[in-house]
Amino acid sequence: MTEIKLTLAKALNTALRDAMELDDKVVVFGEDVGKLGGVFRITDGLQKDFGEHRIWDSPLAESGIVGTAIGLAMRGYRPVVEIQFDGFVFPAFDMIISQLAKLTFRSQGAWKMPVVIRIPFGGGIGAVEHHSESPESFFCHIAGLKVVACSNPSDAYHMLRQAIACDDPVVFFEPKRRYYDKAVVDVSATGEDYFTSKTLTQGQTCTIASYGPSMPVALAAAEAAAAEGRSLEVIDLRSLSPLDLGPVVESVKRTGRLVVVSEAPRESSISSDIAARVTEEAFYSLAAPVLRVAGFDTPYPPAKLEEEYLPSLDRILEAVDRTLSY
Amino acid sequence: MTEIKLTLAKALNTALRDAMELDDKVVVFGEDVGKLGGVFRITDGLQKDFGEHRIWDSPLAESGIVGTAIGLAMRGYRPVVEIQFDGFVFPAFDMIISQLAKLTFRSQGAWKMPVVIRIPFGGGIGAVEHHSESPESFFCHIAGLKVVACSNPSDAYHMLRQAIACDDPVVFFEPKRRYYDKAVVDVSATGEDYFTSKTLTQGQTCTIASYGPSMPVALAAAEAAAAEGRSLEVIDLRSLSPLDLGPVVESVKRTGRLVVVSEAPRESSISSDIAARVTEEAFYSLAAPVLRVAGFDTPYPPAKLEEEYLPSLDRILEAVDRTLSY
Amino acid sequence: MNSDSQSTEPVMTGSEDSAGKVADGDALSPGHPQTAGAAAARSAAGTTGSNRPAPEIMRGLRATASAPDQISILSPEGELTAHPDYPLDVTPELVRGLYRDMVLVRRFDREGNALQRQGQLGLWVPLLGQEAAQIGSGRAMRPRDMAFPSYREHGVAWTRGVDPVDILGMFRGIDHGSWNPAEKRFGQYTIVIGNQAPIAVGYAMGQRLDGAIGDDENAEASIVYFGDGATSEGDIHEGMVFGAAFSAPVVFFCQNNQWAISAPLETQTRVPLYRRANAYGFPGLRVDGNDVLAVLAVTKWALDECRTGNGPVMIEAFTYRMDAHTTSDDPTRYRLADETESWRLLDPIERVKAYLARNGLADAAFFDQVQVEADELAARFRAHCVELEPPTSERMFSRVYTDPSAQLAAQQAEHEEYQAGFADTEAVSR
Amino acid sequence: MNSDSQSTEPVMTGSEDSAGKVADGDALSPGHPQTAGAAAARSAAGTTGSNRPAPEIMRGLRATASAPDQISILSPEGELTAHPDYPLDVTPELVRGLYRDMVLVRRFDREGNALQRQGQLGLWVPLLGQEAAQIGSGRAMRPRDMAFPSYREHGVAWTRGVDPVDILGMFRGIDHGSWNPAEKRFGQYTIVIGNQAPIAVGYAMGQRLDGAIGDDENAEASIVYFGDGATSEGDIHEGMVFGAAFSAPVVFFCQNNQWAISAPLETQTRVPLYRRANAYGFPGLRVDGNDVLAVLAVTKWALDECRTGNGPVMIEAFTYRMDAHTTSDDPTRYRLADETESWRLLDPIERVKAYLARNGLADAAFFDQVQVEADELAARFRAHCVELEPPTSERMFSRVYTDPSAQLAAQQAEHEEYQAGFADTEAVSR
Ligand SMILES: Cc1ncc(C[n+]2csc(CCOP(=O)(O)OP(=O)(O)O)c2C)c(N)n1
Ligand SMILES: Cc1ncc(C[n+]2csc(CCOP(=O)(O)OP(=O)(O)O)c2C)c(N)n1
Ligand SMILES: [Mg+2]
Ligand SMILES: [Mg+2]
Repeated sequence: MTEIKLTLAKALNTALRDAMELDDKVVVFGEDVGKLGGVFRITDGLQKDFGEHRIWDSPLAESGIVGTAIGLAMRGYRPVVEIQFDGFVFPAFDMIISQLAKLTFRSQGAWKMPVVIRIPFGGGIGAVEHHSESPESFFCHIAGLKVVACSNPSDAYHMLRQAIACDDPVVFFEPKRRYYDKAVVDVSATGEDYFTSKTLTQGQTCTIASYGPSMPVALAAAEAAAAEGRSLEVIDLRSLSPLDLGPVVESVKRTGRLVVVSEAPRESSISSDIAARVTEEAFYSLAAPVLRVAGFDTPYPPAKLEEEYLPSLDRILEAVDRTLSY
Repeated sequence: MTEIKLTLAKALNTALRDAMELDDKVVVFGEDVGKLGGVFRITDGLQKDFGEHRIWDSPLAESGIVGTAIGLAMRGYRPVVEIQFDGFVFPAFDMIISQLAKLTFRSQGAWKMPVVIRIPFGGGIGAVEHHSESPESFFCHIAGLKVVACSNPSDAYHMLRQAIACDDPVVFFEPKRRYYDKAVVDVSATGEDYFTSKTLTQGQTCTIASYGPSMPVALAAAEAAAAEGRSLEVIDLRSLSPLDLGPVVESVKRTGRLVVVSEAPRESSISSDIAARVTEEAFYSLAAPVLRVAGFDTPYPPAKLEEEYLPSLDRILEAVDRTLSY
Repeated sequence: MNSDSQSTEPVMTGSEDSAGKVADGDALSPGHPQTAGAAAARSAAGTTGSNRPAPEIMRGLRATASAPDQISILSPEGELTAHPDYPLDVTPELVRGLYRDMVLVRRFDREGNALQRQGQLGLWVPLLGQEAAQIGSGRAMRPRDMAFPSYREHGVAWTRGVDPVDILGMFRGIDHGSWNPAEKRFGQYTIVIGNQAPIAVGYAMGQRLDGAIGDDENAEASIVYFGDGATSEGDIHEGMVFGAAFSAPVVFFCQNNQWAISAPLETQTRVPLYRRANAYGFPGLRVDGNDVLAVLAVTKWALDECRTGNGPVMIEAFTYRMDAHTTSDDPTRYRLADETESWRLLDPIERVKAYLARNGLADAAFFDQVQVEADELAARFRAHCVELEPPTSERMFSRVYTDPSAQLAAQQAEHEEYQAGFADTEAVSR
Repeated sequence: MNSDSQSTEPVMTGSEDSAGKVADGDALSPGHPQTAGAAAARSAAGTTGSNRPAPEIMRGLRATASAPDQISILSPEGELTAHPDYPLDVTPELVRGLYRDMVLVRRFDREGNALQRQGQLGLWVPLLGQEAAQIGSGRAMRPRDMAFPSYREHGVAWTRGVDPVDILGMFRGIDHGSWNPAEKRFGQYTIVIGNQAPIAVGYAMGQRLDGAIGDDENAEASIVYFGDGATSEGDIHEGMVFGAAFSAPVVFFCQNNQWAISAPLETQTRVPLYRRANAYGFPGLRVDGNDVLAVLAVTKWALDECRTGNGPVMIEAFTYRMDAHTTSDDPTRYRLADETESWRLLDPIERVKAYLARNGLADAAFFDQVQVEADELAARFRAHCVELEPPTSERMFSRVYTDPSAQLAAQQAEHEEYQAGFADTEAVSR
């Protein structure tokens, strides 16, 4: 056991470092990841230690970034690319959907695509437009991609290691407003599969399924609910696609109620999908419809309104109340 | 009443022509829409009659096409652009999500965006890769866009007219394998709102909600079911976002069962969303979970497999059977 | 093209290259393995004999503002040399006006930084050092011309009559820009790099379709602003392709401030950016971006070219980002103070002041008066900022569509109900 | 750069322009309002005095293959003139081999059309007319070089040892190409225009990172194919930006076949496409794309440049799409038979045949033998096509991920169960 206390940002940095040390085919690039260490410093110090042939600054063009990652993957590399903010992944959307996600299927395995696309995502940092988005649902609708979101330093470390080790493309969402959350991380290999749903608190009243930056909010809601004598079962989904639905269904079969929490707009979202699937699989157990506490179906609002837009402890508890009123 | 028998393709062509005649701010462009009249001939003859200042061939670049449409809209034009095939809209995805969908919100109405993006979509024509996709769910997840899909010549005509008249951006999906379906169209103005759900057949056993190219399949399923003594209530959603859920909920409250039919992959899709919302709004009426008959969560398969991939009459009936077995 | 190196013709088909410069892959992709034997291999392949010109390399380009082919009128020392191709009626009023513009703009820009430091703004994007590029090009526009900015163009906004206080909203997180872009003929800030180029071209195509070009006084043109880093994005390319294809009356105005956050120009390109225009068959020229008179003259010429149907034109304004990328950035991590210091000598305002003073075109009273105005503007800017009220939740749902959708209205109603209920609960305590 | 118009140097910084050509907006944007008074306005603005070079215009370019700056070795009449800059050891074996390649490729290409007409294929994308561009460039590669095609490169596939029958699957709707792209060093067909450019650059960056460049015999390079229409896409631009930034060993090979479906070259560009390279600071050259020897010589040179670390290089092969865009297309709607006829005189195969025959390097027996081989290939191609079995449903779920996901496995199982159940129902009749 090698336990150290790390921020989520530093856990990611450590994961990159460890992966680069282990395998010299791991290369890192994107905008400002070199000398600057990325705008969030996730790649801090790596260029100094590994050199410009392992980690380099790309020209400012996201389709070029993902496209060259694909070519490097064909050549045997394992590129980890950074998209600077959630709102800037869209210039690469075509390259991701038309090529990255489909090449293994198209070539029936002749090409493997061990590419990781790291994306700091979500709101809550008071930023200007395009810097607070939650685009994960788009990627969940694309077959051939793995889509994951970490929520705490330990998962951040292990999930990034697992993503880099994975032979399929992984869109790796990092909860940017949790970068400075600190926790103990055991960086020794565990052999565990981290792309699974993980139950964080046991409960009988209602199940809460969430991921990424909303996890601490969900946990706080569980605590507040406990004070009121209600026990919430909180599940961190971690992998959004493919989604490990088993633990959620199993939980709902016990609690009879589910609230899905996500910052993304709700229409055609991963929250809707979870609601639809859980209803299919646990129809007779549900005492109430699956409710979604999510962003509104609006563009992300100006920052001064984001507290209202983002799922809050109170909105979660209100949804729990609503499920109980059925 | 001006009733004429038209193919769906010709109905669209007529709608464009009528709109261009009515308002000289309506301009049409895209790849090969001029002399060639588009690869599906939807713009056939328009350049000859309206001239190259009303309808022109763009350079081969989709972000450029949508971007220039935005600029022209700012200048008071009402651009109708063609994306040649569903799979080629993604190079314009960033322009659509970051600009087209957000400019009215960003400017709080100072800019209107009367832009129509026409996209022939869906499978069933035996085409090579990227020519059979159903990307509508991506657009439904984007606030600020209207997303509609027509399924028959009459709706094609009127919905395109309504889209062109609309001051908000409309992503207009055309069921390419239904282009040659023929029906009587009343091209006289009706004042009706076509961006609404429309009930096509009444029934008691189960509700079927669908749109675009699957509508004829759903109707055929209803006929087959009728022969077996089951009556299906078939609803053509027409507008996918915003979605006119009222008629669906109302129907489900009577039938107690709903099957959503769509060619798109099911994960994080508009079908999932409908399932989630209907379950919320008609929870006590549902005798079975909402089932989705959709594409699989795979890339669109090689054409020889598409019959298996696409929702078929039998898959719909099988889903109805399943809802009845609850 | 004539090979006189003094010529500053817009480059249509590229310019000659001196034989001495040799391509050096190492300079471009440091750390990537190099072939020691490259030259030898070429020679073995029998191709060395031919005098193929090598590409010009960017190395060292940043350290100097006196790049070849650069158009200038007012030297860093404040000496004026008229340019034969870009005539400008340099009246004292003109120069004093430009001076005032630049001082005022710099002043509120500095105030923006201060407000961010004091927690009044979430972010500020400083323009320090780019005043001449922005004021010169902004003042070249006619009232009916249309400008599409990126996100750093507070100086251009100023020339369009946008009140600086209206820029504050987006940086304070209350809106996405408070000016009316259609009325001011100044688009909203565009944060997703490059998006504004095809949009500007579309607008300019509309100007052309409207017949609003020609020698008529109502003739119009458009100008679109972007940075050196932006040139790598596909959208800038597509904008130029469409601009050329439709002879759109649009000026592509690149403020090459040498950096894209931490990436120096060499990350994006091997050759000067104004050469990009060649590839599309329209004129590209480089102007000293710290020389407000040269920028004004060249941009006027370019807008006139466009306005009379000869668009597009590309201008590269060679300038420097004196401050951090934004208030969130720490440039000490990636660039040397030396470089910044050497550019300080090329300050866009100082040279105008020197010109005015030396030639007796402005006295101390004038300079003092401008300073007073600047301080007043800054005070108003600050006062307005701290008074800005946060928006109500209605703003979140407003104008997502021009006509409200029932679906969204329901979401809004539900949210408002929830908020009301929550207010009740608050009262009795949860 | 020397101004000798005979020079066919790769253009690094643009080439000179004759003063006579004048930009004519009308030619570029027909139908869009023009300003009659444009010249007058410019003159009023006082800028006409300067001798600014006007951009070269594409008008009429299509009608001729003898564009300026075009590198050629074998004339349409079959006369050979060695090129000083692009030496090639023109042995009889070489020329006979290239002839055979082109005849065989054309033969199975014609068979592809026929199979589509007979309903055996859903689509065929003919290469007719582009045999020299494809065989010349394909044969320039070394075995370890890597090629990234668009969707029309059946000739290049042939040179990579891809069995033509393996191209049939995707057009018959049973797979997305049946060759192993990693083994053949020939990527799968890329249908979304432009995507292949950044991918090829990434691969080439990998070649460089691996140290697989230099004068070593294991040194490698990459080549990426795209059309004239494709040059408008952002991805081609980003590919070139990245290629230049990392000195990637990649040849950008543009087959300018004059049309992008119904859009003539003028829709995309005002100036010749090979000039694009200037903008990025690497060599761009135009070769007679119907001259297999010139294409071979130029591509060999370009690949060697890249292989030895001096990449990228851009080549524009000036050729013509003699057939429809695809079997779904009807070119009579947009182009004149005249044009096609005039290009028929420039046929890439006929000139090689003339050269071989006239110089006694091949006899009738040789030509007959090649014809026999071609017919045999076509027969095998056809036989293979009609025998191809449709895939089973397992193919639909296979390799969506390298390791199957539980979620998808469940979907697959459900589907298989459904099918099985359906088979049962079939038996008893629904
Ligand atoms: C599509 C996109 N990618 C990344 C970013 C993040 N970003 C903001 S500014 C910037 C650098 C821009 O540099 P440049 O174009 O030179 O303009 P400057 O900031 O120097 O004025 C980057 C990478 C963005 N805003 N949009
Ligand atoms: C992104 C994208 N947009 C549109 C298309 C449809 N399309 C297929 S081929 C083609 C024309 C391509 O022209 P060019 O690049 O000159 O290549 P050529 O077909 O002439 O070989 C178009 C528009 C596509 N395949 N991909
Ligand atoms: Mg910059
Ligand atoms: Mg072509």
